[in-house]
Amino acid sequence: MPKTKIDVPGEVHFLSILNEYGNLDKTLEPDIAEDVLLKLYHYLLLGRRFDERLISLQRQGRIGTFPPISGQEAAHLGAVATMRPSDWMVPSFRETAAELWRGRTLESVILYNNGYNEGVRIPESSNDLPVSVPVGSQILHAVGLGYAIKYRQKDDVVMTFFGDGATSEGDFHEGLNFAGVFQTPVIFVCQNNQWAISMPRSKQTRSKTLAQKALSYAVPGIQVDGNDILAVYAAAQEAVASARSGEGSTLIECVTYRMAVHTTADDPKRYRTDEEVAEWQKRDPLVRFQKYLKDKGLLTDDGIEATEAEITEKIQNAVDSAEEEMKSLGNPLDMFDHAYAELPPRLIEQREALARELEEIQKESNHG
Amino acid sequence: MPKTKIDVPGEVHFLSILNEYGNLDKTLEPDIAEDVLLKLYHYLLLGRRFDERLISLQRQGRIGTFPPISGQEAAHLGAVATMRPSDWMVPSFRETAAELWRGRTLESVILYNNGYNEGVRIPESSNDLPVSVPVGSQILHAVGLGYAIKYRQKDDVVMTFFGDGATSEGDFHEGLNFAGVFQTPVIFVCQNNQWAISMPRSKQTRSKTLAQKALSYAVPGIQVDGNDILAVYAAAQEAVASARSGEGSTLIECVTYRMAVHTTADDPKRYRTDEEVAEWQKRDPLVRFQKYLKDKGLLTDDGIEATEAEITEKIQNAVDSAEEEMKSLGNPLDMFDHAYAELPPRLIEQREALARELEEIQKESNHG
Amino acid sequence: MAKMTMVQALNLALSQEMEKDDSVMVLGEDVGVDGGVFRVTDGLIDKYGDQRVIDTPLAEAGIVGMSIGMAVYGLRPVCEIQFSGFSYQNFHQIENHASRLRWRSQGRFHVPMVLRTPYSGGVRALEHHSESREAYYAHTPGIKMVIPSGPRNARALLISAIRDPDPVIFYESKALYRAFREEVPEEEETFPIGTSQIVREGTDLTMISYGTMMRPALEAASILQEKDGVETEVIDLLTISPLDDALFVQSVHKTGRAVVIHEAPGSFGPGAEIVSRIMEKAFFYLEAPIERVTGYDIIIPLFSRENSYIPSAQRIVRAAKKVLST
Amino acid sequence: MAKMTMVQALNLALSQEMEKDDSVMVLGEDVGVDGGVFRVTDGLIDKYGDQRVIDTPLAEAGIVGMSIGMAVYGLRPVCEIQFSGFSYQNFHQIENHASRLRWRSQGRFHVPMVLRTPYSGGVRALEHHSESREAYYAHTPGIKMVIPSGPRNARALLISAIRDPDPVIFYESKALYRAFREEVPEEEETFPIGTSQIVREGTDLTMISYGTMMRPALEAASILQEKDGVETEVIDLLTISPLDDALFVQSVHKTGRAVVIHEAPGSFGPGAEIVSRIMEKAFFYLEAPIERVTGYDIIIPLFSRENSYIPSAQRIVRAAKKVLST
Ligand SMILES: Cc1ncc(C[n+]2csc(CCOP(=O)(O)OP(=O)(O)O)c2C)c(N)n1
Ligand SMILES: Cc1ncc(C[n+]2csc(CCOP(=O)(O)OP(=O)(O)O)c2C)c(N)n1
Ligand SMILES: [Mg+2]
Ligand SMILES: [Mg+2]
Repeated sequence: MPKTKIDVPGEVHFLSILNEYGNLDKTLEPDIAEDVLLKLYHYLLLGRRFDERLISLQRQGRIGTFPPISGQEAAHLGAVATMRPSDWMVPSFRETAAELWRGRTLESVILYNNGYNEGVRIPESSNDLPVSVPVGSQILHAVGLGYAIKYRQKDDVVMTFFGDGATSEGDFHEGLNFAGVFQTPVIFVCQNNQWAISMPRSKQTRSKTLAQKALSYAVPGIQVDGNDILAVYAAAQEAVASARSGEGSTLIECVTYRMAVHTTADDPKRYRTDEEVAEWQKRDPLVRFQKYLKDKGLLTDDGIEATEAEITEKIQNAVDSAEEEMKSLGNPLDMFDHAYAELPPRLIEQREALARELEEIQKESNHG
Repeated sequence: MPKTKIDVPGEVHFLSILNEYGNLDKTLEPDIAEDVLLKLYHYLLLGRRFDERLISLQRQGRIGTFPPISGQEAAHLGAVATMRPSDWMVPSFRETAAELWRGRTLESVILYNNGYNEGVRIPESSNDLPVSVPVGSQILHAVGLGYAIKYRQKDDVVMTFFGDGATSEGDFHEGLNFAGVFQTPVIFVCQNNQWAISMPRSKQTRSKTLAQKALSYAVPGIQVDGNDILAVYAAAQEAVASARSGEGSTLIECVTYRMAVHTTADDPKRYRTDEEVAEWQKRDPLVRFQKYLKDKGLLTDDGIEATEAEITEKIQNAVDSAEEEMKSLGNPLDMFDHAYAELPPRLIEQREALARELEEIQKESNHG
Repeated sequence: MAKMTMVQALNLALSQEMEKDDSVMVLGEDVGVDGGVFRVTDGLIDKYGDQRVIDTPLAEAGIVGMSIGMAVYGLRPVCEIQFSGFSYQNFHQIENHASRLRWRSQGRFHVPMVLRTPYSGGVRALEHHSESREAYYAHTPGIKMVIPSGPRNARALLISAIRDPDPVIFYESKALYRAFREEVPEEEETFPIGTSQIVREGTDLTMISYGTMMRPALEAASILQEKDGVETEVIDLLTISPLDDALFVQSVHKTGRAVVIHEAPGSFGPGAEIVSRIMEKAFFYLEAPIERVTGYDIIIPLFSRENSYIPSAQRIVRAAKKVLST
Repeated sequence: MAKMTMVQALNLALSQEMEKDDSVMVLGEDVGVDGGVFRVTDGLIDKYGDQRVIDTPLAEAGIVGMSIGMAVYGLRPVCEIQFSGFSYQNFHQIENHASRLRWRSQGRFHVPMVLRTPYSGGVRALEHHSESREAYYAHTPGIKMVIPSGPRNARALLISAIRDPDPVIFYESKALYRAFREEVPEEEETFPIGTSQIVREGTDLTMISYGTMMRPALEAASILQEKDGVETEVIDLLTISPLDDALFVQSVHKTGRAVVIHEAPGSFGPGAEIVSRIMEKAFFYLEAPIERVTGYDIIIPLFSRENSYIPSAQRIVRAAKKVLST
């Protein structure tokens, strides 16, 4: 049946700068200062090594279940590297390298992963929200922050992260729509790591890309090679600039891969093949960027070794100091902290009851 | 920054057959049997006149608040007219003419609008869900029904209705995505009547059309002139055929207008101009279709008068019999019906307590 | 002082707080141009502009999630959910975030937002427009649940809620919106959240209620006095959570008998907690089992039968007599 | 008979019901290929195919809304919400529809669905993975709320829930999933929803609990007997709503003393209703105020401190002694 075609505005592009063979498209190479490039390398490697160490700590029972990031370091680091400290980061739970870049300490990650709330002590100077486990829910907070920034006529921006699975949640839809309507300075970064636990990207939605979903909200959408830190950086830089200058939001889909388990409680062998993982390992963002820096003459084998050594020490120190700190965190009464600005009477009663109980246990064990 | 353009599949078209001046695009004219055309006319007019009568009943305090449909009759009638009785209709709350077409009685509408549950007595033979007030929530039920039909290898389809405002709800997004993923035989009909209470379509989303939102889910989307019953019919017919043959869902955006109040509790003067309403009155779906039928020689002025008379009587009879029926619906104990398949002990206690209370009141009033 | 309906008093509270503090924002469906479907936000958009009085798209999780972000930034959003029956669409944002961002960030962030929403029946409303579900919120750690009972306390409590550093769910009784007028002083008045009030003194029986049910409760108290000379002490909770048990426990120490009244379904309702607190703190003073007068454990019926569902003064009197006769 | 964990017993129930009735369907996140994150649905996709064991996109309202539609059609969907902490995303579908479609359609349609979801702490889980919010559902008219306490009753109750004509929220204790094994007969076994059970007889004190807390409750009962010769009657509710008050009321008639135990926050928690029913139906038998031993009114802490939050046998013993000494 013949009909009039409607011109739907918006196009979706794919951006790749440094491909999986380490080949660079010179024409697209972003202009990043050398110290920033080296800092990016440091945090890429830190993210990877810290992940490995956390997995071993978890296997030893020294921390609890956690979601590794290996393979996705470039997708989130490249994005946050374009932000100022006063900008806001609204994370999901798989952006550890980005959080470290933004100033979160390794100790705090360890504490949190070992079930201590103290792991989410956020310094007054930081504008980063704590990790958010309920998938997609944080997206709306980013929009609220963006609205507030705009209302206060500040030029800060907000960057929020989520996975491919999160795009199926209602909150994603409501958030993107609000961002379109209110033209908030929010950058939506989707780490499409191909899997939502056992659900492959292809079954999460029939849409060809996730980036194109932005068009439903008249928000620009772009898909980038998420294992190419230069492409991620370039796309984010453009989105941040656009948001900062009052032109609203962008959705960036970073095509990447979760190389490790979903969390340490997960067994990926149940749903994906070793071949698939091996295929993606060839596209490792770290290897690629290392080659780039070497080609550029910014990094030598010695330099790599020195960075590795520095990072090993940094991690070891963090593990030591976190485990030291945990010894002093034993007081169960602290669970009543931060429930409300002021503890209501019933909670005072409950806290006192627990205090008495703890005292009695203490007495009993003294006499026992 | 140069990037590779991604070919996003799917186009969005606009369909109009009988334009607002009553001019027909002969090449697109759907092939509808004469008796169906006349039946459509009957229900268009019934919808309009019943609405008018309900408004007057409401003003007289004989029913409660309700949402009129005037102006939107074609948008929902044209759609359901393409379905079989065994197909499923999952309504929102502004499709009264379609419900009547599908077999709901005028009495039941009156009872429901006057606060009697008995107004949602649905015959065993009917596959229509009751109206759904929580905006957008019913969309997901349609998808579940569609999944079940497919699982049972039946060739029935499901048609669900919602407004422009509903497209902002998370349930819309989750429903369309599920429909895309599971390829369910569901036709999503959005009655874009330009307003969600006081919120104009332009502020509900920055998207140019609502139809294009379907592309995010790899579902075909089409926009039609919702005041053109031939266009609505043609688009729905194609969508129904496609769903019935196993090709999944379609989103149809019917561009229409709510000519009356949102509900009888609403005052549209607060948010829209008389000029806007007048502008849309010119595009009245009823006038247009009447002209079409006259041009076709199917309807004469006498025929119109006869239909009016028939409808007036039908409505009057319904009002009379509904008001008669209400007299016998006074028993408060009936509120416990249909809470569960079997009344649990606590509800039996509560029901008995109310029964005793009613008895006592009875006694007191006998003695008072 | 002017005589105001609750709608007007709430409007006054919002307007005065917005005037005084530019971090106070109003958002929701139809709150701007339309002034809210009950007109509580009427005229605010003219006074404070559409940046501060925000007509949002139709998405409750969006409204609440956005409010959380605004509150984290340091604003004081007052969002409206058009009817409490549609606040389950945003329930995860309350449960997963609003209630616990202070705790989740170890005090770095907090969520000074208010969620206003009309509750309860009695106004011949549509399906899903008459529910009372304060128990959900009262059971949720990290939030406060407030229900005023008249124009003056509604105005004072709303100001306190806006200034509260933690999230407050603010239920407004549709049945009371325009039911009566009260003197409401022009000058600012607050009322401490977490504090209940004796609204009628008595020695024979304690009645505990809140919101819409205060009127039938007080009516029942009058009937009991007039017909039977019973002196009823009537307590208006005002805040459901944190629950001010001190006042009603003290009252029961004196009267030894109590009736708890609410419109929400009885089972697992707010009344159960009140009964339990009395059990815990005044058991040995009790002369008779406490009676609960509540909605039944069913969906509140469509409006033609809602009057038989909603506790009436007569039903309360009957329960009181039962308590008194034991 | 085979010795099974609760995970295995639940899997058996699902598999046998699917075998017997092709209208039984399983859907949710990761329930198919992965077999569920706790493996409750392990292997079902191989036996019954991906049309009946449906891996859904990541959207809880989608899962529950779709289940409602399937149930209306006449199927018997058993959906899984991966953790109860993410069931608020679908709360509106339960509140607005699942609970009331029977009523809303005057009996023409009904919603025979089961929503399975793991609840409670004690397994060193992540944030938002350890909550207990059965009170929300217990207070919601039109649904049933079931919580088994061991492999055998879990299996029997799940079968009954699947066959139930009304929607059932089925909370599964993560802490009990693999905590112990029980003999579970191969042949079909059901257990009537709405019925509680005496699991230990006694004359001095009644303990009422369910789910995860049955183990510390029973342990406390043993300690009390061994150390103090106290004979405790322990009741396992199994169904929270509709609440079977007859059994515990009868028990309190005999013992005159009661302790109610749950992991959910105390205030406005399920225990309050139990206390209130006893107040209503056994007041004159009570010799001491009932004690509630519950989680505190805060978010359950991250796992390093959760053991101090979750009621322990010791805490229950202490409460029991208080009740016994009055
Ligand atoms: C609302 C919600 N539902 C379910 C879960 C359980 N869950 C945790 S992560 C996850 C998959 C997330 O997939 P994706 O968004 O792609 O992020 P990824 O884990 O791949 O980084 C699920 C289902 C959750 N945390 N929140
Ligand atoms: C979830 C939900 N939120 C809010 C409302 C209150 N409400 C009823 S109709 C309506 C506007 C609906 O707009 P639209 O979807 O365009 O449908 P229309 O009324 O125009 O037919 C609103 C906000 C509701 N019924 N349900
Ligand atoms: Mg993923
Ligand atoms: Mg509309």
